[in-house]
Amino acid sequence: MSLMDKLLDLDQRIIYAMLFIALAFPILHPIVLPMDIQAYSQESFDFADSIPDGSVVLIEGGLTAATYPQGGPGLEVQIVHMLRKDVKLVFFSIGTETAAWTVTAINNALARLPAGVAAENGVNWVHMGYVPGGESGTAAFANDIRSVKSEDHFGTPIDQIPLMNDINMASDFAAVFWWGGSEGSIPYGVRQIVTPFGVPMTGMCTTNEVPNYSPYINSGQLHGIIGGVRGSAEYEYLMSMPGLALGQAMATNFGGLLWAFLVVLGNVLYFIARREGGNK
Amino acid sequence: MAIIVEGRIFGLIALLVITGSIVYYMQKAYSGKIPKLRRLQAVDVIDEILGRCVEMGRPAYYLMDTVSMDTPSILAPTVAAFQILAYTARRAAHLGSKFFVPVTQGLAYTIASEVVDEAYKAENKQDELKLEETVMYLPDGADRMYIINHMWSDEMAGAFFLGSWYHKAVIFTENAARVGAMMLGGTDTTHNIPFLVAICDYSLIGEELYALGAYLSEDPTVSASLAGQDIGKYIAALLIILGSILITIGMDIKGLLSM
Amino acid sequence: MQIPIILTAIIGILMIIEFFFPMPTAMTSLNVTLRSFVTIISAAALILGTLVLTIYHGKKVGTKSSEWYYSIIYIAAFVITAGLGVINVRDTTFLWIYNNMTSPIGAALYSLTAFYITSAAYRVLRARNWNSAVLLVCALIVLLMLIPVGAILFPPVVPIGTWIRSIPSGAGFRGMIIGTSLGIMGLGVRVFTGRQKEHLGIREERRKE
Amino acid sequence: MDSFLLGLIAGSFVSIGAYSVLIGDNPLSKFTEHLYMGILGGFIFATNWNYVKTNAIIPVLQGNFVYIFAIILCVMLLSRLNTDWLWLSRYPVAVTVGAGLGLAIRTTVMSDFLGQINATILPLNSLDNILMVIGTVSAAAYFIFTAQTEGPYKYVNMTGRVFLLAAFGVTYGQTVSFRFELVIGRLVDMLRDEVAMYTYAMLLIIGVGLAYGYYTKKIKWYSGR
Repeated sequence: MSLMDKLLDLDQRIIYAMLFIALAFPILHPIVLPMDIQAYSQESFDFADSIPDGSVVLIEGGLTAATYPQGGPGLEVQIVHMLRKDVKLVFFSIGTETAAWTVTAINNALARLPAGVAAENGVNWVHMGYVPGGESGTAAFANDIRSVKSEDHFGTPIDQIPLMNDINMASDFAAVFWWGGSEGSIPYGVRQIVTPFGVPMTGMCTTNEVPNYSPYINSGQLHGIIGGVRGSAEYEYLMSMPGLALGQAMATNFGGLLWAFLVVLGNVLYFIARREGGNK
Repeated sequence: MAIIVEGRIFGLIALLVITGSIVYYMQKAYSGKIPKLRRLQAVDVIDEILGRCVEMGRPAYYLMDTVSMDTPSILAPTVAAFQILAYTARRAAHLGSKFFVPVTQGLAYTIASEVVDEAYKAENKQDELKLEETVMYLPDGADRMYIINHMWSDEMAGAFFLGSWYHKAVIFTENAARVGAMMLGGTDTTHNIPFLVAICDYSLIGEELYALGAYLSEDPTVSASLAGQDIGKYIAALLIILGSILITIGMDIKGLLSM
Repeated sequence: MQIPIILTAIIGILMIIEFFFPMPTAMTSLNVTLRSFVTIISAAALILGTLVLTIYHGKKVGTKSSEWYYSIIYIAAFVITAGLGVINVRDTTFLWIYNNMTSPIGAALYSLTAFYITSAAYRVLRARNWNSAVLLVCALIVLLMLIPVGAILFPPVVPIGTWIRSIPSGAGFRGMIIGTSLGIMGLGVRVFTGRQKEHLGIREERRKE
Repeated sequence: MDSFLLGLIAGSFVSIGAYSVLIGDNPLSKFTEHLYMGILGGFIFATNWNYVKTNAIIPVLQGNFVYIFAIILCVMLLSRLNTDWLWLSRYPVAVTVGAGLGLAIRTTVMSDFLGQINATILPLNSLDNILMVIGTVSAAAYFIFTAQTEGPYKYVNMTGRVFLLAAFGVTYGQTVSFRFELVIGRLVDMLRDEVAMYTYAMLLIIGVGLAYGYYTKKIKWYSGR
């Protein structure tokens, strides 16, 4: 077997090791490069910023352990953003794990809140917790919250929560923020809340899902979207609250460059091998 | 009170026209007029993959990834995957190929085990079937390690990736490719179809996944329904082209469509 | 044998009618109840699944079949977690196990995709013909657009990538989405008319060969 | 040692176990696999039991007898354990499939079929709009099953394929950078200052153990392909 063939059939474990090094290195030795704001992030931020003070907003927390490092910093900053505008927040999640991570986001955000901003559980925000049933569950929740939830995430009966007094369906909200992470659940919100109730919505998804939702953005069903860690980093930047997302955005540089290098290398070798094969 | 909910009139018309034409073609097939369909390569690939597994004496995996029975957008591809499973399991029983169907959701698990059980019964090979080893429930998430580990230790030779595929698409297909399996992949999820198309030997895109179940059916009325679906595509093309021409000359029909 | 098929059709058509026609409230609340039934049934099915899996591992230990010692780990982990959770789902130890064991493994497994995506790219993303060249070039441009440093190294990737992402890619996916929606409708008709019933485990009797 | 730090260390250890699957099937990955499956199984069992209890059993005990039907359907499912009663489990399946397909159809016709058509109706006054229309129509037409790939349709099919592949390429590229973010997120936790020491130590021990196993052929080494 020639060197060329060996390189073309490179043992996959060598590639894995290279990738580990490329991604771990920038974390241990951070390097910050300049960046510009993407249009979708700006649109989403402007939409959130335009929500009238004092209104009530519905937030789906769909981040998991895997997606929290990307979306979490953005969600935390958004909670701070909203509470500073005196916007009331109603959270819910369509997964059990994501419901727990939503609590983490709320706690982290409250810790970062400037002094003097009201953030009382039950008055300024409430977490309705896990709503099972995926899209059917979302539909049921949007039609009649009390039909699926009798208590919030922490076990407080819904009738004892002041914020929930006048709220029982999707049309009671001024907007929806759908932090879908990688759930692929943004269409649930579009189909079960935006289409039937006409409530405007924006959201967050992982970078890979952005193109799937661009049709919804073009048709006006979604007001921009926060895409992955870079979207979060941009929200942090727009709020002037730099955090974890900005650092990670830089580490993707190295992984991306390695990937591009490998693809180019694979093709160059492939063409050389094909030419040699053709000469034989 | 309006008879039809506002904003959904055209939706209802579209639904009635499309389902109507599907039923029409099925009726026509019932009286013997069967539309001529383009050959779908995947139909032959199933036998090819299973045959290869028999030859090498190694198992074939039938993977469906996310099989939620309560989320409509996942349920549809899941039902389609079950239809193909019914055929594939039967061919596996017929050819004598080892077969493995891990399922990550309880309800879907009960269905899959019944489908496979019936397939083996149909071929009179119940005694060759160890149902609890062939169809296995694995908690969603934990199936990733189980399947990767077993792909290597079983040295599986064939794999089907059909259903609603999410991030596991690239994990399983790349491992299967490295193990040396022959693969058929197909899904309707837009974000993971690229991996199935790029990595698998044969792939089904979007609607083809739904069509394959109909192709495999021996009931001619079922495959005839595909001709009805084609009417929908003609309608879509017509509406888009006509609408765009009209809007260019100043007539907006968008309001009509969202009536 | 016909009853489940008829039941499927009735419930399905009910869901569709409710959407298009204004319904008396009694009807809507019936649908709401039915939907909550579905969530309860799927929860019960998951309980069943874990039980079957545990029985399987129990048998493996009982018969000492190959690699049975791993099954002990499974059973121990299952019994401890399930036990703590059944006593109290808000138990702190239960949640600790979840947050610190399950979540990291889940995240690590999810992130395995990064490695496989890279090794797959090296192996299959080769310009073998025009079709694969299209896929390869689009992937490369979009990746460079997305990594923050890409715009600095090759400034044109941002406008080109944005264009590819919104126009050709948008058009391709729209076509695919339209096709898929027709596929779902076709499937619905076939299932509701009882022509395809494999999902109920009912086998088709007429077969060629 | 507080439970938070302990959690991070445990998380780091199980992550190494999960990543070890990259080498191929090995004892550490098998161990992690069974541990994970057990915990997750237990978690699923407990949360769903709790859900059934609060949403079906308690309402019945409180006098809301409608939910008795839900419980009956659930018990029917358990009949799966006995093959003679298998047919019973078809009823809950029929209910979920009927409801699910009905919901899917009613929404797909609105947002996916008409919604996408409506969004593609564009004035043909720019190259972008013309391409959008051609691309969408040809990609949809790619799936026409009754047309043979010959004559004029052959070119429509080819055009549709190019647009679909462009879409797939974009998603591939887009996914790559996102997956890196996932690894980075995990590495950030594993390499935190207070955990890094433990991570390195565990890596060393596991590395030596596996190397010994492979060297003495006690663990099977799968050759790369």
